[in-house]
Amino acid sequence: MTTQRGTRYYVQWAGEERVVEIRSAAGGLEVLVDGEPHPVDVTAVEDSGLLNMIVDRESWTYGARFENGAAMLSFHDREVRVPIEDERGRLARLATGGAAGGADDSEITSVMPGIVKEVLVAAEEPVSAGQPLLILEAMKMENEIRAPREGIVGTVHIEAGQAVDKGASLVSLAPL
Amino acid sequence: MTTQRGTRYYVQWAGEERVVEIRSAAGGLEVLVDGEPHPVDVTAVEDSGLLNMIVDRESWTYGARFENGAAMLSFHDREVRVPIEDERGRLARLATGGAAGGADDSEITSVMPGIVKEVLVAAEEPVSAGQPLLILEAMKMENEIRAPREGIVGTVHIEAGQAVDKGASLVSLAPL
Amino acid sequence: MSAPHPITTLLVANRGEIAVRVIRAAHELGMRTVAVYSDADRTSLHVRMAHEAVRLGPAAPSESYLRIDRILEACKATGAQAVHPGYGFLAESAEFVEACEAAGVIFVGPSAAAMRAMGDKISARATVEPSGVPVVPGATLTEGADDAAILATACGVGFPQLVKASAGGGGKGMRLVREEGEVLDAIARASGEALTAFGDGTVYLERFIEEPRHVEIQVLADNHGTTVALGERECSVQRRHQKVIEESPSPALTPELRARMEAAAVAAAESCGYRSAGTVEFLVGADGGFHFLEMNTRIQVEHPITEMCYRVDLLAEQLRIAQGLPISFGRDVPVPAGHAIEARICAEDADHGFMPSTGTLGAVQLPGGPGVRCDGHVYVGQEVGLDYDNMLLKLIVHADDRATAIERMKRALWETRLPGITTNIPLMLRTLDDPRFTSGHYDTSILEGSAPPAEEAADLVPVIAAALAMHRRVRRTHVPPASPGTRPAPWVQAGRSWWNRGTWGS
Amino acid sequence: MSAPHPITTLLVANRGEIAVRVIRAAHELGMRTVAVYSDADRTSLHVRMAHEAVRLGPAAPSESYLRIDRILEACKATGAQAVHPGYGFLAESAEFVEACEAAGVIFVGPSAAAMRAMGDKISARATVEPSGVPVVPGATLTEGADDAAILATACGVGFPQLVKASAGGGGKGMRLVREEGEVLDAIARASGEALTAFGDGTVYLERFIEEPRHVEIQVLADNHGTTVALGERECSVQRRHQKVIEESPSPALTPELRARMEAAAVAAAESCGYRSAGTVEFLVGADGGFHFLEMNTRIQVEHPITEMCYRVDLLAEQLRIAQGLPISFGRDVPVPAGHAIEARICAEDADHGFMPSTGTLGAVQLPGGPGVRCDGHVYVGQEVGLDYDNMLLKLIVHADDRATAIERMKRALWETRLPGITTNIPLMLRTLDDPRFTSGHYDTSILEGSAPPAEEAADLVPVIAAALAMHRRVRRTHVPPASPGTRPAPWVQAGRSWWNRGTWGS
Repeated sequence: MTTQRGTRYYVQWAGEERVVEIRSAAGGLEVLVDGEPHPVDVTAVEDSGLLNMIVDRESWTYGARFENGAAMLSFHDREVRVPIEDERGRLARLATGGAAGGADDSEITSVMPGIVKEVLVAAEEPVSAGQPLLILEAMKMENEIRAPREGIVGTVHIEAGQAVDKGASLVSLAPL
Repeated sequence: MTTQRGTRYYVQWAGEERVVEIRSAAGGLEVLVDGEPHPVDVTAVEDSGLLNMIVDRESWTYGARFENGAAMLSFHDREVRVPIEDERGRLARLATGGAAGGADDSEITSVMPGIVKEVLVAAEEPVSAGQPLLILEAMKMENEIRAPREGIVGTVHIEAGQAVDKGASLVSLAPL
Repeated sequence: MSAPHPITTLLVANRGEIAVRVIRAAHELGMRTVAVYSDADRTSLHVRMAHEAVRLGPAAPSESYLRIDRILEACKATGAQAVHPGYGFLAESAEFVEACEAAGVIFVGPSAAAMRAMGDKISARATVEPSGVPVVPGATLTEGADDAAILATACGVGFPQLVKASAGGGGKGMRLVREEGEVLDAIARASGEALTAFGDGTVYLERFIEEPRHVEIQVLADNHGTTVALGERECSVQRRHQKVIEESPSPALTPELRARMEAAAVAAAESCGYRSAGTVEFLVGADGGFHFLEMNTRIQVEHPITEMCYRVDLLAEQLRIAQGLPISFGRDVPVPAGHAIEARICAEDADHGFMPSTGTLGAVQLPGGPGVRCDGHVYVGQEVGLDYDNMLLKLIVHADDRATAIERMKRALWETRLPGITTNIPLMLRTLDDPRFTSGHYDTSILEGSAPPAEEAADLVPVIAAALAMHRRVRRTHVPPASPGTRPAPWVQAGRSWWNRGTWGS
Repeated sequence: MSAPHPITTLLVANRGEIAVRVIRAAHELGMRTVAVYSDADRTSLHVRMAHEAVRLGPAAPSESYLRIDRILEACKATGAQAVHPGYGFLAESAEFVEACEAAGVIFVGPSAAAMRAMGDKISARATVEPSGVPVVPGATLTEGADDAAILATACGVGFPQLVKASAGGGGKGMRLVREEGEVLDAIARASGEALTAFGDGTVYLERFIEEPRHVEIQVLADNHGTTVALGERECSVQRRHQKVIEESPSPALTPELRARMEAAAVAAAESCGYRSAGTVEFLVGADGGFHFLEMNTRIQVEHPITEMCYRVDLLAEQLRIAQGLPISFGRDVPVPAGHAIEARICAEDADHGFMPSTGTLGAVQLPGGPGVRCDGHVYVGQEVGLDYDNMLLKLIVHADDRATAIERMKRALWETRLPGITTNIPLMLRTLDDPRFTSGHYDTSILEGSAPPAEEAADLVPVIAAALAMHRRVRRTHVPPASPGTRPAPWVQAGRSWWNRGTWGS
């Protein structure tokens, strides 16, 4: 059995970078996290958009979508955002000098159409994770748009009173 | 408003043929059964394979698939087989002299793999709707394969002891 | 007993889960049902479940579910003898009740007069107070009263108390007074502020209920002189005055307190000549005192927890009463048993400012098994939009005791999958594990500051899950489920055999 | 009370709905669960619900769910202290119980000895008869007995009676004898035929139960000397000895008869030193006489109807008993209330010879609302194959009375959608409307000859539905649901406005 080098993924989690290598060796599929092997069996449930993985014998079912350089994973009891890039993505980003976590990762976008009621931050202001950035009125309710992580506000794309569409860029956020 | 001639469908139901015309007039969609108009609003439920129609104000949800020249419709409380053809299909069939209800309609096929335990009919035998034609062993159970309608047995394609695959022709059935 | 006003066809003037709930009750009673719908709800479950369906108009409620004229036209067109309003929309519109009456259509609910009497807090308070229903003590102090009169009035209201401007709002001139010694100073300042702000120095004193619990009593009243109470629902888990989790019985009530609150609720209902199902809401203080808050003249969202404990069908009772029949059990209210909890599953991202979540529902998976009830309107392919309330599903559980009911609810939440949107299920699970909730010592502030758990570096599950999902996407590999006759894609097969080797040594 | 033999991790040695049911109970008790699966079940619900999952082997039960060695290896690998066998597969294998014992793993069920004692009808009969449990009267007649002895034996058995060859089977030499006058002739012929066919003229006489009803009693027994009965389940709606609809209480039992049958069931369980949940099956004749048929030493498919009436959790009780704890309610069996019905939804075409139906489940829609429980293992995207039992879902309803329960079940069946396969739901709906069922006067023959209703020419719904479905297919038109921001395809919009014009005149 020859050991081929597998595909590498760079994952940001809990403030650390993990290198996950998925290897198709002759005898099977191997998943290594920072070089440590983990027995994995993964399968998709047809028509359901769900994946089930049995990892270290534990059974996990989750949905996954990709957005702004991160995997949005929904487990039974939590939704988590996991920045991830593959080798090609990483090389491309390093070549252009982009920030970690994907080129678009710095843009906070609107998840729904609404009207900006109030802008709570200004350019170059440092913000902590969870800090309200602006208030968006939608569905007759005022919704606080919060910072997904700590960082420094780059551009503020909107102003109070402005109507925004779903997906519109609101604020850009650079790493601290 | 000009009244265009719509698309016609020929439907066999309860021993009678109904002509359904679906018309896209300037002001709307019309459904006529043997010339009688019926107010219809139909919509598909996304990703579900189901249709909902509101006809004469009644709400009906059903699944539909097509098999051997017939629509297999599943309503909440019944599954029905409705032979149907459009104009092109009817013209093609008349040109080739085929039997009503679609060219393949005469073949009784196996819905699952199994072993033929017993053949209960012979060629040229008249059978009534629901009459057992043969016994197929599958899933450790003996299953009676019955005639979907009355007719005369044409060819018996199988014999006792024979293994059959799903979809295999078992018996052909000609109209009485 | 044959019904004096039989209903054979019922129109349901609502949408979402309550329309589905009404249709279920009506079908069990052998009624034919008529759904109404807006354009946004054409494929909704209530449209598909009802025997007939009539379009009302565009999505906006003002053009559809609030159109009294269209609803009554639909009754006429379908021959519906009665209309059930559900909750929300026209459920508490006395105007609608009167329009139904004028059109000869039975409104399944109370009279317009009862609805108006309970329609706002001031008239409700005036209606129930003569019947001895305890209201939050309060009194008005006009400008220029002398100190002795002020002190007498303030002590009559009791402490702690809030002093607020009668004319104003928004906290202007509001003061919290904890004891008699603070009264004169506080009132002088409040009155002054009120005068400056509103040109009127009149202030209103109201007892301040500390750590209030929100407890409501279910009542049923028929046209045969029977009004009964069916215990309480504890509704203190709230966010922005929206109830999120309810339970029955309340962990805070003693049998004696329950009996007094039930008597007060029946008195409140009788004070306005109430008919049908209704709910009397109370604030219960940390001291065990209770005070009338308001009466909801409709079926409540959280009615199923009462149904689970009492084994009654409140919707069926409403439909019986509307036909002129007595309550099925008369005054012999069933003895409640066990404990019930309801969780409202909403399309929202509770961890990011409770933003509403929109999308198309994929493979819906609802929980089942013993003691679990699902009242929802979700279906595969459903477009969850922003047109209406974002509540998709009510999960209700019942068990012998509160601890088992909590475990059952956690189990049910864990089973529920609504892919395609974000829901408040993670918040629900955290709340059910909150020591304040499990101990039963919680108040309406319990949800404040609830935050998702921190990411833990030792937890590799999200790391591996993200990499596998990306690997699958990058490779564009379709991974079929293992099934007879289907050959698994090589990488799945490979992973499996690798794993088998690693684990089983075979 | 802390458990003498605590179970913190439970392995579930089964699949399908019962594996899901066991996992639900275990999770509510705070246990960690381990699923096992065959290749055909890789994406199954029980695998996804359990905390851990271990592959057993290929789809064939002999290579997966019947592999005692692999199951015990999985217990060891996962640290599971106990294994729940569900029903079917290894649930009644005394060999498995012994293997568990040898491996130091708790088997959630009775002892191997009790299982063996009840393992076949003859040993079960021999075990329970000394305890006074009524068995079907019977006697063996050896060749050459004189007429007086024959008549005495036959009258002892009672009439009507079946005469059958002791050595044989398949109806050879079988005779139905209705009265004493027919005895000698029938036995002479039967004995002669038996001698010819099997070389042995010995015959067995057995009382023939006419219009039998199949009624079973639920028992629970713990290790603290308590054995209790929890009423009956009526299981007379059967097809080929497969139960299809069950209900509790039985419409045929009086309280006096129920009490006698419960006492007999407890005696039967005690006669073999039974522990855990078990079921004693009886045949009840048209005359009200009851006779022991067999004991099922496992949880039954239809256990939920007992759970609904008694508000108990039989799986939780099993898991308590297995840990050495007493039954949670001891001898104080809860008072049952109301009426429960279960319908087994199977993937089969009941109108065409009950052919199993296979396919992929599309948009699954399960029923909800009051009094409805779903115990199933269905999910969107599920491949329904031929590897295992074709039961997909058990619908269970509970209501105050039998008539309401029937209406509720019809409502629940009407709501259920399992697109992609054919189910027996239409047969269920017909059966629930059958006057024999609604009157309660039915026996195990009720399903014979049930046929779908005839097509009616006046019913244009299928005609229009077929044409619209074909029109949609022919035009390849994607018809999106109406939703904000989505513009309906022109033909839908057109149809809607046409209809509006036609109906509303607007």
